[in-house]
Amino acid sequence: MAELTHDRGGPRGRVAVLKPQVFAWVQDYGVYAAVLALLLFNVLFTPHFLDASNFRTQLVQVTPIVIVSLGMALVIGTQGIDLSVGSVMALAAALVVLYLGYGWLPALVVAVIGGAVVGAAGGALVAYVGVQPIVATLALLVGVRGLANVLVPQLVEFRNPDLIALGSSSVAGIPVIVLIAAALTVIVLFVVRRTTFGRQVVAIGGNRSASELSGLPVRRVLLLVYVISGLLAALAGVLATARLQASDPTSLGMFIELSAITAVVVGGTPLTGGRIRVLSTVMGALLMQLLAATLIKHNLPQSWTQMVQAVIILAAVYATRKRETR
Amino acid sequence: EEPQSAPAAASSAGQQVVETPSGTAGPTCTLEQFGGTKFDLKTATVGFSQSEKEANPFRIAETKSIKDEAAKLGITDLKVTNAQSQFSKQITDVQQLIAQGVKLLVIAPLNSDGWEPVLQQAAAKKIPIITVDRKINAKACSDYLTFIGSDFYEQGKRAADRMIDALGGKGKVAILLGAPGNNVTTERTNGFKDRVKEKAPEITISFEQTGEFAREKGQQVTEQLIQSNPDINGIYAENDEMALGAVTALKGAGKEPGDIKIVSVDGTRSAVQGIVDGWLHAVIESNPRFGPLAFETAQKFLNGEAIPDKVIISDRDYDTGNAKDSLGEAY
Amino acid sequence: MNREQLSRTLQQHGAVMVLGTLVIVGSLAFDSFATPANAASVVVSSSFLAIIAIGMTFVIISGGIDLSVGSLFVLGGVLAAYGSQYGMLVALLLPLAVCGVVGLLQGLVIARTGMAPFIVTLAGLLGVRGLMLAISDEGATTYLVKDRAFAALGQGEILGLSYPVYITAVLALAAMVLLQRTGFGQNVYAIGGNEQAAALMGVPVARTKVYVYVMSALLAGLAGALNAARLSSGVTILGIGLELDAIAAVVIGGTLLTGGAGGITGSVAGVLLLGVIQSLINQVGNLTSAFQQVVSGLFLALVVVAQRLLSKAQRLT
Amino acid sequence: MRRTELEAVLEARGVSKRFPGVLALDGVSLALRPGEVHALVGENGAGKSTLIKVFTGVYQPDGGELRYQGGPAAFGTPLEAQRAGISTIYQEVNLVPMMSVARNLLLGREPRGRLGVIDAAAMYGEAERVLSGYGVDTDVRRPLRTLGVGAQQMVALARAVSVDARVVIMDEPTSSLEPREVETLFGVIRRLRDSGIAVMYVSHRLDELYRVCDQVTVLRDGRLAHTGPLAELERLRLISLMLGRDQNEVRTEGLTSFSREHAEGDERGSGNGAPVVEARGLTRRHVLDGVDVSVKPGEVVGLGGLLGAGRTETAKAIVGALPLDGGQVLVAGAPLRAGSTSAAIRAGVSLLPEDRKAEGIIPTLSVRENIALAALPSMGRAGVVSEAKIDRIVEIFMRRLRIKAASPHQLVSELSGGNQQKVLLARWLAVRPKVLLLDEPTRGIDVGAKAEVQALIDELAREGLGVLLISSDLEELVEGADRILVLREGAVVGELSGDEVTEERIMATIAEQSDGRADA
Ligand SMILES: Nc1ncnc2c1ncn2[C@@H]1O[C@H](COP(=O)(O)OP(=O)(O)OP(=O)(O)O)[C@@H](O)[C@H]1O
Ligand SMILES: Nc1ncnc2c1ncn2[C@@H]1O[C@H](COP(=O)(O)OP(=O)(O)OP(=O)(O)O)[C@@H](O)[C@H]1O
Ligand SMILES: [Mg+2]
Ligand SMILES: [Mg+2]
Repeated sequence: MAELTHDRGGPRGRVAVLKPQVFAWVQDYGVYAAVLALLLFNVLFTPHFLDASNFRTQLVQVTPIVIVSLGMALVIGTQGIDLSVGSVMALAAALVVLYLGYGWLPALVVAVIGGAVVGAAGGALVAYVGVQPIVATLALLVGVRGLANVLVPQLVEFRNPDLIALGSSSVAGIPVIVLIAAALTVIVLFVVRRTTFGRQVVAIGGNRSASELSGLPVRRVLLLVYVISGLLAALAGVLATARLQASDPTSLGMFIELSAITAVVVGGTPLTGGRIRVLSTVMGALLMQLLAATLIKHNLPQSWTQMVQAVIILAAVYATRKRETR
Repeated sequence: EEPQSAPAAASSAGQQVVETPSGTAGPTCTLEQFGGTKFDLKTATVGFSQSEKEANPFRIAETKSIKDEAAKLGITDLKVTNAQSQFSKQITDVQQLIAQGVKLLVIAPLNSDGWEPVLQQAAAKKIPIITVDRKINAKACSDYLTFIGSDFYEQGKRAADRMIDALGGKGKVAILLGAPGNNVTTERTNGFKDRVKEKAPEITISFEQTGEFAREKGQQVTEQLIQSNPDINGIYAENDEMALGAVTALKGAGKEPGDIKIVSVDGTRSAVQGIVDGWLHAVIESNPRFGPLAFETAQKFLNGEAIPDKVIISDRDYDTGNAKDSLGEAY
Repeated sequence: MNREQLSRTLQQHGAVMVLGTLVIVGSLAFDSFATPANAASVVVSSSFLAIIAIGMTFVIISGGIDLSVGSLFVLGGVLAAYGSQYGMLVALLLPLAVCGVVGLLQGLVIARTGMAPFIVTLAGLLGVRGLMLAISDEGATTYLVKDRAFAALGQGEILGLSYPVYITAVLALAAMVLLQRTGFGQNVYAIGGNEQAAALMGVPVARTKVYVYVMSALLAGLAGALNAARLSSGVTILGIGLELDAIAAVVIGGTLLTGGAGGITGSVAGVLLLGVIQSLINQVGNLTSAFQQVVSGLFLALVVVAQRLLSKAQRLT
Repeated sequence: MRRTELEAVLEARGVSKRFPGVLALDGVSLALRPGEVHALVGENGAGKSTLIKVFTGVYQPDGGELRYQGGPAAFGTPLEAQRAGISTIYQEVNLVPMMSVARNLLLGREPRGRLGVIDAAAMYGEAERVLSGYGVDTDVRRPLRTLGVGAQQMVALARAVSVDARVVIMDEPTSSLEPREVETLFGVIRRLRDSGIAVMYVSHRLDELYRVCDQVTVLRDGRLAHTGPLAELERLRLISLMLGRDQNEVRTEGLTSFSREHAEGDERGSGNGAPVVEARGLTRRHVLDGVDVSVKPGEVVGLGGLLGAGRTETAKAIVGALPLDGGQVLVAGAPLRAGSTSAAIRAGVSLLPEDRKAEGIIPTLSVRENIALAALPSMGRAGVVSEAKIDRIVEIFMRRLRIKAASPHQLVSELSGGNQQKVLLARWLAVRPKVLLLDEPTRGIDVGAKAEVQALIDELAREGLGVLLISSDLEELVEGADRILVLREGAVVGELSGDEVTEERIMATIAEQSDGRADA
């Protein structure tokens, strides 16, 4: 393709000005820069920040948000939104302890299937009934958390060593759940970049009626996207439960949908769909995690924490926003 | 392996014990003073408005206690609403209970202020209101009947005593705060801080962050905390869930039981077990079993007897000395 | 009325019809449901959400979204209660001024930088709640309403309904006229329908957007102030998740989240629907909290599906 | 000619505009005088729309100067330009689809009643009155999107002209209009000119230019190629200026491809063999009334008719994009699953849609992704796409259709209208269809490209592809089609083939039927 560019564009096709490029770079990689800046601040001003265990803590804590955000990025790519992820995490937490008697793996499978079913319900409402994604998944947000609480009315501690190990053991010093999140990131990246499905997702988000006329299986793709989101959320719920060593359907995943959406958007994926940035989404989640950690470590009161978060979110998105050509 | 869930309280054990009426007799209230009319509790519609989801041991035990006692007394028409932690919803819930013709209201308020519209409506219909576990800021015996519950400020003070005790009067302490804006958070914090200032000026409170009364948040905040403040000596958690989250965090960081002294409030079974295991130092109880006392008070009132304007229950505390034996009584 | 007009009417009034059905079913099922007292409690408690939903309707029709309303609601209440010690006027103007400024900032950022409204107002949600915590000593201080006249604004009654209901009705009517019968309203629809085209057609896009967010913030602040008057205090734990309720009400009311279509009547019906669902659950009176959530989730799904099917004849999204 | 001595009302002096990767305008100067109709022509991507947008404040120029009414001008927004008296019809219909026709027409100047509130009844009355002057008779309360593209264009036109303007700019206003509508438009333009208003007129239809324009400015690759009176400019010379090629070269290469093929006689496979696609009794209430269409391999079937006759609907119904009340589509004798475009595409039937912006391009994706979109299932294995395969296809089609883009990775939304259309054609050719339904395939395409597309259609037909050609350009229809079906009000009212295929016969068939109906 490179050759094509040259012989086609001619002298006029290659007018590259430096300044716009810098802007473009900031727009594309602003979130990386922000993460670096925050790291630098912490290295300078936060005691004990450079300990290996500190990085482990941050990575472990961000894992559920990263996993949920991956699914959210796909959904947002189709111009949708999935508010039900937090409740799906809760449902997964409930299912995993209910079926723990059969061993951790069957329990995990049941939990993930549960998540997929919820995703399918939301996806069906969106794709086949034509309900707007925000309300369809809002109904699930309310109902599924209730369902989780019906199944497991209160926090349940468990002693299953395998599940506990899943949450707390490490391989080569890297926690297992972090490795899982990394693997999922790679898979989603592959799906988005290299598969037909990934292309279809962004095409549908970019222009639904054009996609329909181009013969794309629009409804099926939409359904599948929500199923994947539910599936990933359920997995996140199981991992969070393993780490907590207790199933807490009441508060697990509360408001995580907002964190996930923030991570996706801070990473530069537009809410208007048609574009998905996987790695930047992970960076967005890391940014929000580091920010929260910084504010906690410096013991800011809640009021300040929230105001600072507001400002940083605005600044990060401002840097990565799409500029109008004028 | 069997998941171990905390079973609900055995019905007779751990019953609430009243602290005040025998001692300092405050102002009292009679049916006549209140201006109501007598009715039969058994056949009347009784409303109970719960504030939070029955999803933590305290709320579960509380709702269960009210329902069980009502059943025991033969009250057939008990209507229960749940505000799901939304204060506006609780106001509406109670108003709708009134609209359904309840004769007696038992309310577990989510917040102490902001009850004006409910109080007005109830007063117009002369419906007696008993508030449990949290106070309503209004006039007893006219706006509402009476309050039954613990003294949260006192709980904070007692937690401080335990902490001072554990640290020998000096050290660095972190507080895991409850949900911001919540009366319980405020009072448990103030009680703790006031007491520490008064009795152990050498203890510094170097860290206070909200864990929103949830185990996971407690764990996350503690992980950050012990990273950046490895020299912390004690953690005061404003409820058991956050304390248990802190325990998980400490375990994950390779700490041993007792390295960091944890004191918390509530008295759930898991927390008492935590004392037995050596992870928690002490737990101040906050007893949720309001059913018997609430209906007893109501019955007395209807019988024309004078009842106190507030019934403060005496909460016990758990420590290594009594934890093992008291496990059965914890909720 | 031809088929097309009929389906358009259904689309616009689907929520009203679902509401009617639900009320009828509710009255048949429960004796104490259709009583004046219960109806009053639904209407009164819905009025605050309705005020917010009116503002949200404008925002959503313009193609945006406002997540900050829940925080503005609680901030408005706290400020009103605080201001009430200086009298009625301050109690009303202080929250309106502060919330108006917040709305103005949000509107300016959205209109001038082209950042997604979702994110800007999400920052607003966080920032405004932080501000509220800052002025209330991390939520520990609850200011009480001292001014009698101001309290009466929230508590006074005519015909068994308190003043906020009438205020809401007036606001809703004014909003309808504004939306349907003024140039501003037309501009809001045009921006939501096709922003680029609207700009080329000479619509002052930026200014209209700013107005819309200011309006939404003002209404949220007003609702908060009226609620503080009703409760006689500036309760600090209010408004969490309120933005989702408002959005749900507006969308159930038939307004398209993608902008360009919708109306006030639907939003008000949507708010009442949410209120009626809650009331029906309370009528049952012995569901556990978990089941209550399941039921309200199912109800919500049912309502949106019904609303959607009613309007399906008219292919929109 | 008559008024060249007058001072320019709107003027560009050495204006430049740069987009990332492209210099869209390079020192262009143009003067527009009162009472003249000024044609702006050039190939796709020459910079015509960009120049217009610079004039009207949509873009800010990077260099040069704009002058309006004798003074320097800098419009920050379209609103400012509009307020100053410059009224514009943009290339893509730029109205608000979900708002009613009346509100679109009168947005910003609705009739007011008491209290300054909009008077709805007066608004609808006014809208009906204005639109009937443009031959659009419709319920003005309907959402605009329920109208066909042509009718929408007329609304946009009516909107732009009915304001009090000194300058009216029209960017390809006739690209989706019928001959009848074009006449209406020309009437309007002449009225404007006679009242001293300056009109700038962009079109790829050269005959139109010679009919209404006085002056012409030719752009090529963002630079000024020529400006002067149009009448003095021979048609062939104009084309050579646009293409930047020698006049003789243009002459020998020829411009229309259809006509030559026809002259050589029908050697295409028309007439023999079974129909590859056959639609029977397509019916949808108020829209289609038992339409039968069949296309044989190698045959080009034209669909004629006035605006709103149901041509677009017929095409959509065939590919299953329009729910039907009755009727059936057979591909090679086997019935097609109703309501599924992907089934149709798999069976070899594809539709190039009429509304490029709403139903064609995916604006967030690159040229490359847009081309590959429909062919994706065949571009890889087990759901994993083969980038190499895509690159190959994309390169072939970008070259064959001469798509002008900075690179295959440029966003398709940044291409000029004509090049977007070529991208869509490439998308459909990449799936190797048996039958291609083309709805206004040359709309907004420049002379050069138009010829290429037409040649392509011919070539494809010769290779055995069946084509259903919908075009509002009667000449194109007549030259391109072997057989023409004439539609009116959703029904086939006539079929012309062989020698009957002439513009006169088509017009007559439409008129005949109208008269017949009028009598009944
Ligand atoms: N927003 C944009 N971003 C980047 N490039 C653009 C943008 N708009 C136009 N261009 C480029 O500028 C050049 C001129 O485009 P323009 O739309 O003015 O062409 P045009 O003469 O109107 O063509 P057509 O006849 O096809 O409409 C093209 O190369 C196009 O790709
Ligand atoms: N001049 C008009 N006045 C009113 N309504 C019109 C007009 N033209 C089209 N419409 C409406 O648009 C609808 C769609 O027409 P359709 O697009 O099928 O027509 P078409 O034959 O493809 O013409 P074109 O594509 O050139 O607009 C018609 O059903 C009709 O209701
Ligand atoms: Mg153009
Ligand atoms: Mg058409």
